[in-house]
Amino acid sequence: MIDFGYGLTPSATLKIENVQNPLFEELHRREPDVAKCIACGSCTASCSAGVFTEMSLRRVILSLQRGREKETLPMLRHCMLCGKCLLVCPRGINTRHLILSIGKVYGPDGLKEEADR
Amino acid sequence: MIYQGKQRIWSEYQKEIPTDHWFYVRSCIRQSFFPASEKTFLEILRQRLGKDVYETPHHTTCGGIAYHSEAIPQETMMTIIARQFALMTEAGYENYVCSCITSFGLYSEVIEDWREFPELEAKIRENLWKATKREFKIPTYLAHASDLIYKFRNEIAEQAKFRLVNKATGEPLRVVEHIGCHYSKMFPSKGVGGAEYPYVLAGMVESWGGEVIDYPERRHCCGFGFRQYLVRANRGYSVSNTHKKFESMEPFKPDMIITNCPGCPYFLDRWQYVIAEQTGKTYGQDGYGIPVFTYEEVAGLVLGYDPWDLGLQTHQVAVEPLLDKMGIPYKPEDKYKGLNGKELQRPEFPMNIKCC
Amino acid sequence: MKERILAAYDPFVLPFVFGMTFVLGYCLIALVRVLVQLKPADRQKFALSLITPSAIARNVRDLFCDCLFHVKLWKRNKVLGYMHASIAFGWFMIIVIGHIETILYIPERLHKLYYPIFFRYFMEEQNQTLQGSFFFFLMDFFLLVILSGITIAIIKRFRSRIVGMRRTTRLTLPDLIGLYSLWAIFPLRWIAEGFTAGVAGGSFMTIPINWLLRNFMSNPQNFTLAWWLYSLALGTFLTVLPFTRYMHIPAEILLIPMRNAGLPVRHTRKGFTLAMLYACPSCGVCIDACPMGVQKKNVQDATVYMVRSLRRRNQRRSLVNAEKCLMCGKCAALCQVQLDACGIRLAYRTAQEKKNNRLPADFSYLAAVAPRQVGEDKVLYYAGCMSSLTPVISRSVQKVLEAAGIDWEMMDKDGSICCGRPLMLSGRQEEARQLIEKNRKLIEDSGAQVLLVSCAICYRIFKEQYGLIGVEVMHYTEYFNQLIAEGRLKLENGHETLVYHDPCDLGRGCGIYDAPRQALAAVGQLVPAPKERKESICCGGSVGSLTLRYEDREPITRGSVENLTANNPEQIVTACPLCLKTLSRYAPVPVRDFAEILADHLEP
Amino acid sequence: MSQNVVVIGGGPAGIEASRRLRDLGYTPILVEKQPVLGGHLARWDRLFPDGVEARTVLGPMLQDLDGIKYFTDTEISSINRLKDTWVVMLSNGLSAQVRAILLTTGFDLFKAEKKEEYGYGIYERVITNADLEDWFKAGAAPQFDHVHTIGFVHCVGSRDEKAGNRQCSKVCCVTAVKQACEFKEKYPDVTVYCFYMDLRMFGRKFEDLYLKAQKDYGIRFVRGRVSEVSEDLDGHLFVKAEDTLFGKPMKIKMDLLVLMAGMAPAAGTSDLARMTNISVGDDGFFVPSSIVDAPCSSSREGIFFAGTATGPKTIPETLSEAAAAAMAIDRYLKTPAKR
Repeated sequence: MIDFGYGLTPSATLKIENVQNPLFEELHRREPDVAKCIACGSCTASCSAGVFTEMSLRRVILSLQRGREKETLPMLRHCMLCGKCLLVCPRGINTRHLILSIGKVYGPDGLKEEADR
Repeated sequence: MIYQGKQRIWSEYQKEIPTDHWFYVRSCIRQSFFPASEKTFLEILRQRLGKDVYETPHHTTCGGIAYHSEAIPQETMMTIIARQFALMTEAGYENYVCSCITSFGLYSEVIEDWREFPELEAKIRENLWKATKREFKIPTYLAHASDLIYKFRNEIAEQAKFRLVNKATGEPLRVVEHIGCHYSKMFPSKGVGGAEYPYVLAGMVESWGGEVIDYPERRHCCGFGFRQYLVRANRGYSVSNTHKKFESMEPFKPDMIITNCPGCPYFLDRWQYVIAEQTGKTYGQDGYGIPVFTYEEVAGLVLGYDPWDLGLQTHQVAVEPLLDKMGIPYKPEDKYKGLNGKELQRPEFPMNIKCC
Repeated sequence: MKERILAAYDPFVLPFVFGMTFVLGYCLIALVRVLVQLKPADRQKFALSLITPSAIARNVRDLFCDCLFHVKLWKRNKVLGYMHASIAFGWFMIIVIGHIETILYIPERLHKLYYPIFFRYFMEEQNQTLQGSFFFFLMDFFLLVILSGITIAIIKRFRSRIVGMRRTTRLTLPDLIGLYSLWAIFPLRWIAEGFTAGVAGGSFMTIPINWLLRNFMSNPQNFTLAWWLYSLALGTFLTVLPFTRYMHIPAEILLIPMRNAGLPVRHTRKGFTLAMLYACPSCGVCIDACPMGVQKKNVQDATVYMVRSLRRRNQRRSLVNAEKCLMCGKCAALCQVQLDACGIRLAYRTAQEKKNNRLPADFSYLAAVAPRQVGEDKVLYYAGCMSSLTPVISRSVQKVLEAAGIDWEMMDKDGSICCGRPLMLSGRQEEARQLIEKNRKLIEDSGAQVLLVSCAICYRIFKEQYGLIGVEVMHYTEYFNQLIAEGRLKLENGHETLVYHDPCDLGRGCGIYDAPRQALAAVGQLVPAPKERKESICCGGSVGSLTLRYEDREPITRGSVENLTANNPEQIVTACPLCLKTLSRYAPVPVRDFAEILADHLEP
Repeated sequence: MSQNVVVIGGGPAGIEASRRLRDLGYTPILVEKQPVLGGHLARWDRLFPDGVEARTVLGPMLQDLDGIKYFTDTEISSINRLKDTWVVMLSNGLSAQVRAILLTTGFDLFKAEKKEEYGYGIYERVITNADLEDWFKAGAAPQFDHVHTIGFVHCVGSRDEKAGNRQCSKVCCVTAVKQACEFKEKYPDVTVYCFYMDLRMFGRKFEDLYLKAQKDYGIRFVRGRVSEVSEDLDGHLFVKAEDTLFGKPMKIKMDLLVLMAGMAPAAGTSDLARMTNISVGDDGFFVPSSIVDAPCSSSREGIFFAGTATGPKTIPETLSEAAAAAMAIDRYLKTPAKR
């Protein structure tokens, strides 16, 4: 292959051919309220960890829906589970349980085996 | 695809193209990219169709490359264009036809600007007078060279020796038509068929027997864009756009690509080589790329001109497979011979894309 | 006094002997398992406490008060208290007296397990002699005591409301067998001793029964039949005991010293927890106690069913129960056996997190947070995360401090590092430890003497987990009350009627009940709530519950508000941002923070 | 002989106003261009937010027309002012001299084919909200059976300078969510997307519908305007939009795309405006004398409006405005004509 000094840049477009997203479906099974999120950002605005880092629960939920969890899961690890997002969520989503469930469903190697649930 | 739907759109965007007496201006870079295109255009209009197409040696660039690369301000560009119109007025013509799409976009833009801001036109008139002591009139009709070929596509079809049909199977050739963005995206009403489904090239293809393919990225930019390819750091962005188009058209298995702009055929042709060398992937059949033509070259082929007279040997992607499909005779050994038959030696062939 | 049966043995004793050996064996194995499962340090601590005199005294006192006299239950519910005490103490005395008789009259039979129990059958005791009649009287007296307890138990079974219990626990099959056999034991004893009363001696219970059932008692075959039935009832009860709620009888004997030794709950099912699981009598007090009980569907998540699902290793039920609990501690506070319900559930959550969580926390960003220099003369005020959503609290605290002339510095003015308790309650202990370490360093490096906290949740973890050196942690209810006492805070009484809601972590958690009430008395007129102090009903907003949905919290809050406004106070006052926010959603009267109401009544 | 009132436009506004006028003792002359009364309402299957059948709303109105002279398939040839009356010439040769005209000309559905980049009329699998309502009314539609992924595109021909309508058409968001739920009810294992810019669920119980769509039907809302639609080899659609909340462009393969065509001004509005020389706003709808406190009266005496002739409205608003217009006409006719 010849090095031309420039190359193909990969497309940033999210290609959604088949819409199955098993990890998100498992998360939805554990915490159905995740579907109620209207991405208003109240959680991110009041986030305690958000003061010190770029933690944003809104972006995490969106990235999980789009199957791009790799980009935002490191950020979720800053969460102190203080519960402020739970208090301000206008949709009454149990954000703390959602974060705990994300920790169990996602993580480095994807879906855990159902057996030892 | 509901064909009538497209026809309905085309019917809304029909242009009344005058039939004769044209003042022709060339493109800055098309001769170097596709040498015979403009010569063929003039030959077809003058010899084959008997039209009056006047060309003055004094005309210059429209300033588009410099203007789009922000090398010259708008006023300078407008004064250059005013001088072009002055040449046309002095030659006694009113219909202005330009060979390059970027120019066509620029001329349309300038005329629109002058219509919207008459004081700007007055200023430019003054500039021209100060610089060259010339007066100019705004052309009554501005057309692009492909508009003319589109206008006379049926007359060309009548004199056609070959058709865009696969000789062996009798199937119409599957043709991807790529319209230069500056043709109708800036002023949809200025393009035959509007911006979404321009008919200028589709019309030619259909009247010459081919079948137009509508692939998803058909309106995506070919990747030319002065600012992209001029600067090496941006070239990656340019070739990625072309790559996106080829990835999208691949399942449709096109036989050829027809274009009407200086940049598109050049980049669609050359970037296939770069993509092949970088990724090892080619998009045509059995290791060849998809041949890319300007509309004049296609008209020339249909009218039976000798492929090497049309300058097809300067293409990066081999045209021979297509010529074989259309049944056009050619002498492979003459491919790399100069005008007087002098051997110019075969250039070094790329590794990943087959050439003839 | 002579032996009626020289062989001192009769086949009818076999069921009892079998039952007794079985239960003693089972308890012995269980004891060994519990002790083995203890961590070495805990085991040492426990052993040490068994030999230190003060601990021994406390153990004995508790054994008598809780195991025999059920003093805690008596204080809570007279009828239930008497029922338990009568059966427990009565039965204990029968056994003791049986042994005393054996020692006195026929010590050589003492080695026979069954002898003291069936003393009447084997010995011909005469009630004529002073000694004999005394023993007869004593035995019959305690028999009467037990029988009275049994009758209450029967009434309770069918009409629990009469006894003041709204809901009782669903009994399993073994429980039912144990229950009915327990009911059968003493009437059968009564009849059995009725026979011997006719032959040898009896007292005010056994003689009348002998007269009453004279035609039944006159037939000699019935004689051995009665004793067989009595022994069978005892045998069944004892055999089935380890698998029923009655396992709490032997288990509590072990639990009390372990608890007094201060052993921590480490595992969901082993060691100290296993002792607790055995010790749960399934009495159902925790069902009525649980604030979530307002919704019928939550009754299955009361602590008694948590114990049951843990004992049966039902992982699914245990997880749901453990994650839903509000961790308000009310069931643990009212539990007759003082089961650490929150501790067990927290241990379960911790195990779950350790096993299933694969996104470990990364608090490296905390390192960059620098301490805020405060110095001794300033009070370091830590408002906590929740208080940024209830600004009235921090604003009022500052107003009061200024009025009292106290110089202060707010630790988390621009963004707080969470105190760690919500994280700990979710089961992520080590991660909470990281927050605790960072906060502890920040507080100690600030040089402050007093750490003022306005949130009950933070206060509890600062008290229990932080181990701050040279810094006194004070909840603002304590601190302001102290300021009033010292006269540095002058308030005028507005005489509005107030009711004070005890936040779970402040009241039950840290035992602060009176400080807020004294302070409030200075600004308004306190009205009691039907259930308050240790029995205060959780506001429902607790971050302790992991899975409670927003819609399911509302009934809990409404239940709590209903209790608070029973004596229609004009205002509700509480001392925790979370309670403030949750109660004010549904309360018909204004809900105000402790500092807020103080700030409004400052003397100009 | 009771006074006549000409009502131009036989949609819900025209019918309701005519019934009210009749009840007030006037004889309304209802003129309808289409062969049948009912306007767009006749075409809808169920109405938001609770899914009540359009039939049950329109049916009773159509059965209560006695006392109303209505002419279908009839247009207005001319209107001229004669002292304090209007002379109205109808295309069926009739003419009427009345003191009051009520314009209930309604709206036209935006021609979705004008948004060429969405390919309505070019790709088989691109339909509009009206087509979907037709298919719902006709019961199960065969083409839906192999649909796995469907998308709803909001703001087609609304809030769009290029489409010539800067205004929001008000009802398409809630209609899209309603249709999405209806579709999901019929085909539970279909994945439904809604592409919106701002989801304007303004009315009562609309937010509940939105919550239900998310929670119970699992409809996926993408905040991003669809930019273009293309078709691949076997006819599936590729819909391009940016997920602006996540900041990434998306390309989703779909089997069906529903364009929520908005409300464009009715075709005949400019002619009628010219005849009666009342003004038309730059959005193409009639301009009431005051949009706040006199939405039913026009700048000219005796000319009144009701319904979507003066801008997008929901059905309840249209019906209440019809009643208001009838009252306004009644009050106007009762005041003695100034000499």
